[in-house]
Amino acid sequence: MSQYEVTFAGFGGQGIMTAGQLLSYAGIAEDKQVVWIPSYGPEMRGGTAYCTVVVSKTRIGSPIISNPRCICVFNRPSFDKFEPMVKAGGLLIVNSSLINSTSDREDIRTLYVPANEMAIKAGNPKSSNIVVLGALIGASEVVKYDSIEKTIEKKLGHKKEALESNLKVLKQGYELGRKAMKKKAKV
Amino acid sequence: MSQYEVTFAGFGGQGIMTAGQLLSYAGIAEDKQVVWIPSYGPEMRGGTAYCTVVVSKTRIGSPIISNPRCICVFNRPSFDKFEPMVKAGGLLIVNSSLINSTSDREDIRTLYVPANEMAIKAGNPKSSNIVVLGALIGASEVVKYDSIEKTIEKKLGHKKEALESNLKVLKQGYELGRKAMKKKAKV
Amino acid sequence: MTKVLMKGNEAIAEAAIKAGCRAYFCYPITPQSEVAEYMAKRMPEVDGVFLQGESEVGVGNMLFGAAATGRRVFSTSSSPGISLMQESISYMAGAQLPVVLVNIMRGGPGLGGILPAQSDYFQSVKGGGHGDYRLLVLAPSTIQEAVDLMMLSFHLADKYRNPVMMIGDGMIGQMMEPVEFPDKYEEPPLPDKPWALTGAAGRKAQVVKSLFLDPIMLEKNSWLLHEKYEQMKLNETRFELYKVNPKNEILIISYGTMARICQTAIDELEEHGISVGLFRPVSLFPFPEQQLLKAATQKGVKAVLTVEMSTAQMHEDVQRIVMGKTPTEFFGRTGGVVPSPQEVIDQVMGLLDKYPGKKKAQHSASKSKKAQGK
Amino acid sequence: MTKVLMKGNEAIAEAAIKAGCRAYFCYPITPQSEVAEYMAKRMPEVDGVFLQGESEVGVGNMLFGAAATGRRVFSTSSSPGISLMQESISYMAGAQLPVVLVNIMRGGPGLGGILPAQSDYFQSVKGGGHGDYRLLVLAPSTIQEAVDLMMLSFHLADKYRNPVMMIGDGMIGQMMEPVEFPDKYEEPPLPDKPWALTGAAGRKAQVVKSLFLDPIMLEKNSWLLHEKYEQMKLNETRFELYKVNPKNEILIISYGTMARICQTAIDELEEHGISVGLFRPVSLFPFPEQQLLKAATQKGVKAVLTVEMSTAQMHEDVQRIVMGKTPTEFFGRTGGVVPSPQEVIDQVMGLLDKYPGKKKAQHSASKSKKAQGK
Amino acid sequence: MADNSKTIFARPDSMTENITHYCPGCTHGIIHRLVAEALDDLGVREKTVGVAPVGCSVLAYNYFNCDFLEAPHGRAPALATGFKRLRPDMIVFTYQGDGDLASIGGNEILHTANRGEKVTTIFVNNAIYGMTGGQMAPTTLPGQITTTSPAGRDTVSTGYPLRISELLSTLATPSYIERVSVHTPMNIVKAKKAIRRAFEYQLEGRCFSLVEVLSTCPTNWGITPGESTKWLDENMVPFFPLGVFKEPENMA
Amino acid sequence: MADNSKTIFARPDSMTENITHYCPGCTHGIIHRLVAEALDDLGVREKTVGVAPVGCSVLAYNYFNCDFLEAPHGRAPALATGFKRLRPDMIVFTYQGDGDLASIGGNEILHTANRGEKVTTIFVNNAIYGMTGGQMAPTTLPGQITTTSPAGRDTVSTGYPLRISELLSTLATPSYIERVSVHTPMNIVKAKKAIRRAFEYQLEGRCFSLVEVLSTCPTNWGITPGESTKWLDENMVPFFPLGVFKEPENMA
Amino acid sequence: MPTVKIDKNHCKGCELCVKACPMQVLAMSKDITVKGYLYAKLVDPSRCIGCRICAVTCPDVAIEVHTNGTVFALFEY
Amino acid sequence: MPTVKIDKNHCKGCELCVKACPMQVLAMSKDITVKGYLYAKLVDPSRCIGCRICAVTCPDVAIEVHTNGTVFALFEY
Ligand SMILES: Cc1ncc(C[n+]2csc(CCOP(=O)(O)OP(=O)(O)O)c2C)c(N)n1
Ligand SMILES: Cc1ncc(C[n+]2csc(CCOP(=O)(O)OP(=O)(O)O)c2C)c(N)n1
Ligand code: SF4
Ligand code: SF4
Ligand code: SF4
Ligand code: SF4
Ligand code: SF4
Ligand code: SF4
Ligand SMILES: [Mg+2]
Ligand SMILES: [Mg+2]
Repeated sequence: MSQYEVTFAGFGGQGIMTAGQLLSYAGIAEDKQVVWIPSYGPEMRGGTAYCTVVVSKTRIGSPIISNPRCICVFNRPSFDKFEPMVKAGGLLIVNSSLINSTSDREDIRTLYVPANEMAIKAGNPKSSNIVVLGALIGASEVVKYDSIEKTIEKKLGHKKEALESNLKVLKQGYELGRKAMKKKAKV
Repeated sequence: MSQYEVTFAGFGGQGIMTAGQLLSYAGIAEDKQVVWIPSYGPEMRGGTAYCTVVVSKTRIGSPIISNPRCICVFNRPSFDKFEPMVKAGGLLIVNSSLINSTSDREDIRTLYVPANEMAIKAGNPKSSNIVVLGALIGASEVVKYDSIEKTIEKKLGHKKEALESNLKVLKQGYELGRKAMKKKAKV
Repeated sequence: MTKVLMKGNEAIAEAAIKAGCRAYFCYPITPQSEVAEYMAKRMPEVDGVFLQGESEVGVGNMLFGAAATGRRVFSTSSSPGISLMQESISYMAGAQLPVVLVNIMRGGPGLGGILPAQSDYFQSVKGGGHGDYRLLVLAPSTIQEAVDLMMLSFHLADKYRNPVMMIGDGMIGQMMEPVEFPDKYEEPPLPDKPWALTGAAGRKAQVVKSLFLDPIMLEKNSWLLHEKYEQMKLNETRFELYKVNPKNEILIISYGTMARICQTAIDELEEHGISVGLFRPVSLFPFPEQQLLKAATQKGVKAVLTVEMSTAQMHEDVQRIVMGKTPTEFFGRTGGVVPSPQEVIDQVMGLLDKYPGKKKAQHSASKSKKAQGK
Repeated sequence: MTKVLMKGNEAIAEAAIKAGCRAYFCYPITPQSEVAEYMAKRMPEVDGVFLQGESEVGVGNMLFGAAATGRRVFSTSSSPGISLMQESISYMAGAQLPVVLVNIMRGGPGLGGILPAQSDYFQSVKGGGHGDYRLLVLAPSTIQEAVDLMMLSFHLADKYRNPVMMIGDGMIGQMMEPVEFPDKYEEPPLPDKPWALTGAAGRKAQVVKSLFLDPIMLEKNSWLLHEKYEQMKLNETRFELYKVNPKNEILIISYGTMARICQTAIDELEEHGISVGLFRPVSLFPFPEQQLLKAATQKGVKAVLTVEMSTAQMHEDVQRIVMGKTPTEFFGRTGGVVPSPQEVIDQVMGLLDKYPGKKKAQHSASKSKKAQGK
Repeated sequence: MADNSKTIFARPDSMTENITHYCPGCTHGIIHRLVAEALDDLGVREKTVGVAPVGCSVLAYNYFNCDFLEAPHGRAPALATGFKRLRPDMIVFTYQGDGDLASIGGNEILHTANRGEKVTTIFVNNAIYGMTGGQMAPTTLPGQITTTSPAGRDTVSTGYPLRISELLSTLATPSYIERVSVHTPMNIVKAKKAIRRAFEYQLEGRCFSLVEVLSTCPTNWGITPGESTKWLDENMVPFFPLGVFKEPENMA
Repeated sequence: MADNSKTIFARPDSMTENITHYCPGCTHGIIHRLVAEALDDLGVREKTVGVAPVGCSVLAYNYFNCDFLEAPHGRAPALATGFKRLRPDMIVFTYQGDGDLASIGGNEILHTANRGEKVTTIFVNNAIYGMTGGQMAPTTLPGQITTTSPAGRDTVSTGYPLRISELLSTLATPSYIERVSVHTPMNIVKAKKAIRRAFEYQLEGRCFSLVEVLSTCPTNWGITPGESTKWLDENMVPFFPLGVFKEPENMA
Repeated sequence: MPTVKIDKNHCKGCELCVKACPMQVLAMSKDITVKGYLYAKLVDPSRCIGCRICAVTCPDVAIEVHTNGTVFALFEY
Repeated sequence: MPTVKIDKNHCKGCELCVKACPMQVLAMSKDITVKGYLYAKLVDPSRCIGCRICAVTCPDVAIEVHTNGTVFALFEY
């Protein structure tokens, strides 16, 4: 996998941009090429915000990705907008806490993560983005688990409790992702 | 003579621009092509003002004339600046009332006109420009005497006395110009 | 129609009125202030609007507001003032408003000087403002042509709903020539102006704008403008040929009053048996590309010489169009220096030396030391 | 030197500081406001000047005054704001002041939109202001390159005493990439700045100006500027070749982030056995003319394709330079629409159809309906 | 609802049904409504042209049921001047934010007022640049934190807030100038009256009129809409006192 | 002259020997001298930068013996701001006409004053555009004939003259603002004091300072220099009253 | 009896009306609109006096006030 | 005795000094300068009181005032 692209999409306030940035840092830690690009412009006022991260072993060409390999959607409008855009053979991660739709596409893999519930349970309701990030890494291995863990320690380490719960949900998300992939692999 | 160019040069207030415009109108009256172009820019503040008139039977190319066929200088600085610029074979008319220099050039004709004195004598001290205009026409026939007379009647006719004295000095200037040319022709 | 002797600036003003313009906004600047001064007197006589704005930024935007009424509106300025209007010009082009502007160019950059120059070619022809837009640019060489193009400008602005700019060097503004005005300005029929803001009575409210937050809509607007520019290229190229014929050894390309100086040079060269043609674009955008290419690639033409009062701006277009099929050369003076016919002659003589090919024993038009020394 | 992940706008700001710039003037505008916000925090930390001006007109002129001190000064804006600076830019070029500007371009004309575009090429490269002057224009395609060119900009501005403008589309401002900053910015030695205004102590009083009332002096200044531009052409052309080689069937010319998109397209085309090269000018003025001509006239190249986020601006330069020696074609999206690699692929496929000459049985990269339909 | 039910408050005709793009609690919406009500009351909707600024209200034309012009940032008064000079029979108003009017557009509003153009300006002062993400405005209060005054506005290096109503009231040219606010129902009622009066002066062809309206920006102030009205009351009103500053009768 | 002769009036060191390009009797020349005398008196010539406007005084740098910047029309205050922010140790002044400062440059002077830039502005108000040939200025008096108000300035369509000193005095930011004139010897003496004081405030780093100087333009007013001083006295002074408008101590 | 009608579509949940109502007629919903906002609703309609304060305060013109009888006009509008 | 020195080169003949001198020391010349201006000159030098009014008034700084004794300082300058 020489290049991997992930789009995170949701409402403002769901930690969309942070999720993308954490992934980018983890990519850099692995000495990969990375681009993070946010949506700006009219979308920003429309309710959905998104960002895309490209992680690559080689020089990155286009920072704009029409059909990313993976899209993580955090709310309903994002699901509607982005579900059709996942690259064939790619991965769609759905925050099932807020989205009760499912994808009909047969050319992609889907993963439903009750991110808000898991975050609340872990005592850090704001960490649903980390749950999804964990799941993404579990399901895709776009970066190593280690790398993202170290990144989170470094970037979110200033608040001790928050860090602990973040690492906890990261792990949970990761396991979920890995398991799902194994399952799929069996098919 | 398919094209004739005249530059009038002097201080502001000596009627330089008017002289040029009267000549232009006379040219138009004869159905000729005409361009009048003033100096503007830094010269204006420097004391000398000048304008150039091109009269032609055919379409006029360059409105800017580096070496006009005739130059009429009304004051000393203009004499110094313009005397060298008369085209070889051309004509230099000098207002000898204010300029006591004479030209050394042998490749041009020169005509010294005591314009201010003649104007004062005619009872219209401001008409030195008309004196010179008359002399120019007498010496060059760039336009017909008739044409300039009619032009002056039309353009300066609103003040009766002024008109009379203007026509008077025009004639005087004209005669002077003609006489001088005849004399030269004899040589 | 009788001939009157008029200063270019005043003739331009009168022509605008003749073309039905009843609104003029300005900020004084040499060498075009006489337009404003003339309008200050004339507009009240024809029940028109004359307004001196607080600055060219203000004026450009007054024009914008005024144009939205659907009436013919007008402003004039000179180089630095035109620079200050770039934002509003871009807006008006984006909003598809017909406005007419005149730039009586002076020497730049910066404050520069106030004498004639042609160094705003890039600004007017390529677009000094931001975004994909073009002005329709016309360049007269005589006062009569300034009058004619002035009236035409209002027509073309309406026809294409696009800003039209007439550019002339300071001479166009300052010199006097006899001009004729039509008793009544006749023009081909024009489409209605349903886009004009007249109040939402009996129709839906509407808006004049250049904002399209949706990029798809903005792109649509840009291609729509582009399509208009293509139409202009088909219908509105204007140019003049002077002594262009199969005997030409050199083809000069020059516009505005500079072209007249070249004309004098050409006449003199002809007297010495040297045949030079003049290609004078009258519309600078759209540029008469095909016509230039044709003239430039005539068989005997050894080189094409662009003559501009700038350090080479139109010349880039000439190079683009001639595509190296004939050598392209440049001669220019700038900053308010107006080249004389003799300088042009010298240049031509130099080119005949550089590109021999033909005997030129009879050539002896050059009088300058430089050329004689060769 | 460690890698940090930074937003383009912030990286640009930090790079300026690294290059020794201690004075930044701005007026907020999307999509470059983060530069201002970053500077508002950082400048006080390095004892620098941060000042938000009342407008871009004000800012352009604050820069003018600040540059006259001889120190490194800087401003950033986006398209409409840059239009408002045209007068001051022309003045600074005329007065030979080293200043650095960044234009994070958005869709125009007018208010347009705020998404990425490259439609200010003409304005920056040809000169949106009046008079004979040029900006030195650089166009990065990555954040690292933005950092490097940013620092270089200050050097070049000082070297040539000329305004330097770096232009990037909105992506350059908004995206994050890892960047490295030098611990200390090293640069070749530069001449002193005796022209700087430091007070007439122990020397004659001196003046920084663009006014030359005498046309001879103004012309002299213009040719002096011209001479600098010729020097830039000799010394400062910068470009990058990507997969340019004798097998190329098509040569793409593209700059900025658009070039990266083309790069992705080229990689994909290569997988399908189609060889396409990319010529990416990094300096837009001076344009790498000879180098482009060379690449464009490689033997196998059937056509040259300019790809821009505009309705064709740089393309005019490409046409001028290639001189019809290879067919020149254009593809562009504008107004904030960013073309996808696939669209570029489709264009290339279309050109291979239009200019056959070689077998292309193996070509099957196109996936778009349009291309498939052919 | 019963047949004899009466509507005592509803959306004015001069407003469209469009949902605005404004943030929750942003008082731009109230001010829009007040302008629309004034147009309704005076029956001038069909001969009115609004001029939208660049700022959060750049899309104002989507919300008004009258013709509109969209101006470059700060230049709405110049557009209004141009339009009105050609169509003195129409009603022309500009709607501008504090960045638009008091910063970049300072010269246009000054000269439009000083020439006495017969147009009306609604000046929405929220002490910040809303649309671009919360930069300092000329009206930002001393100590107020914005993205370009991260340590709070420092009056030593950036001066004191600009009081536009006070400033323009010194002009000799007759005009009507009042400052109002919309942070409480009673203030909204007063604001409505002021806005109507401003249009009346124009309708009578008497003078230039400007109503400065103190407004909130919960998003960039970083507080809730409820806190915003309180912040406005406690911080803005003391520095920007409410009231009539100039009537056309009293020449300065 | 005897050996013990003393020079009690001579050209100040801060002025060059150049003959100015000003028209005979134009009081620009007097104002130049007063500025130069102030620089001499305070001994700051060697650390002073003047900013010339576009207007008749565009060539001011030819007449002052200190460093100079030549600004675009109206923007001198912005240049001064940029320069002074980087060199707070230097003295920076702008010299501007009424077209330059009050018309095109209205926003620059307003914000420079409002930010409280530590610079000094000499504002030469001659109620007309001198350099471009006598067009109307924002300070042109009601009824005054100019080339762009050929029937006399009409206050109904162009408003009343702009009083810059009054206008800027309303700003909350501290500043020193005084209006003086140079049409009589006694006024010249007062003007000199005001100009020196303005520079003193800057030298102390206290505030923005502006001295508005009423000045003549015999050429474009179309009367003799002698008549011009009388015209100024009878027409300008009543509308532009002389005096101190603001001191940094008294905050508005 | 005066009635207040809140257009859920226009409501952005700013709570200004809730705070402004002198009679505590209004409160915020527990569920969200399609746009993701909590919205204002009537919790005690019978207390409404038709004073229009809520409507006047609403930045989104989401509130209409109707009556078929007396209202307590706290202000002229 | 106070003396006034007028630099003919700088004088543009505006007559302001002539009008301003309280002692009628100055008058305009009959002849013109190279630039074409009539210029101010001393016609009654002995009356000069060294008050500097002429110099203060001159827009072209064409006037110097010298003294080797008492002057009537009408104002501080
Ligand atoms: C020439 C120009 N400069 C800058 C901008 C960017 N810009 C858009 S809106 C705005 C300021 C908005 O603030 P304000 O006028 O106070 O309105 P608000 O959003 O607060 O209502 C700015 C600086 C622009 N569009 N054009
Ligand atoms: C952008 C721009 N607009 C207009 C001009 C033309 N211009 C030069 S000086 C001037 C006005 C001068 O009047 P003022 O400032 O009152 O100075 P004065 O000559 O009266 O001393 C104008 C409009 C210019 N140089 N630049
Ligand atoms: S950013 Fe501020 S001013 Fe703009 S809509 Fe939101 S709250 Fe209102
Ligand atoms: S035009 Fe007027 S202001 Fe200018 S120098 Fe002459 S008199 Fe003075
Ligand atoms: S009308 Fe008055 S009482 Fe009724 S809900 Fe609204 S604010 Fe409350
Ligand atoms: S004031 Fe309006 S938008 Fe706000 S909560 Fe109430 S109904 Fe909703
Ligand atoms: S110094 Fe006084 S008295 Fe002597 S000439 Fe001058 S004005 Fe007259
Ligand atoms: S005031 Fe000066 S310039 Fe005027 S006449 Fe007297 S000496 Fe000459
Ligand atoms: Mg605001
Ligand atoms: Mg003036």
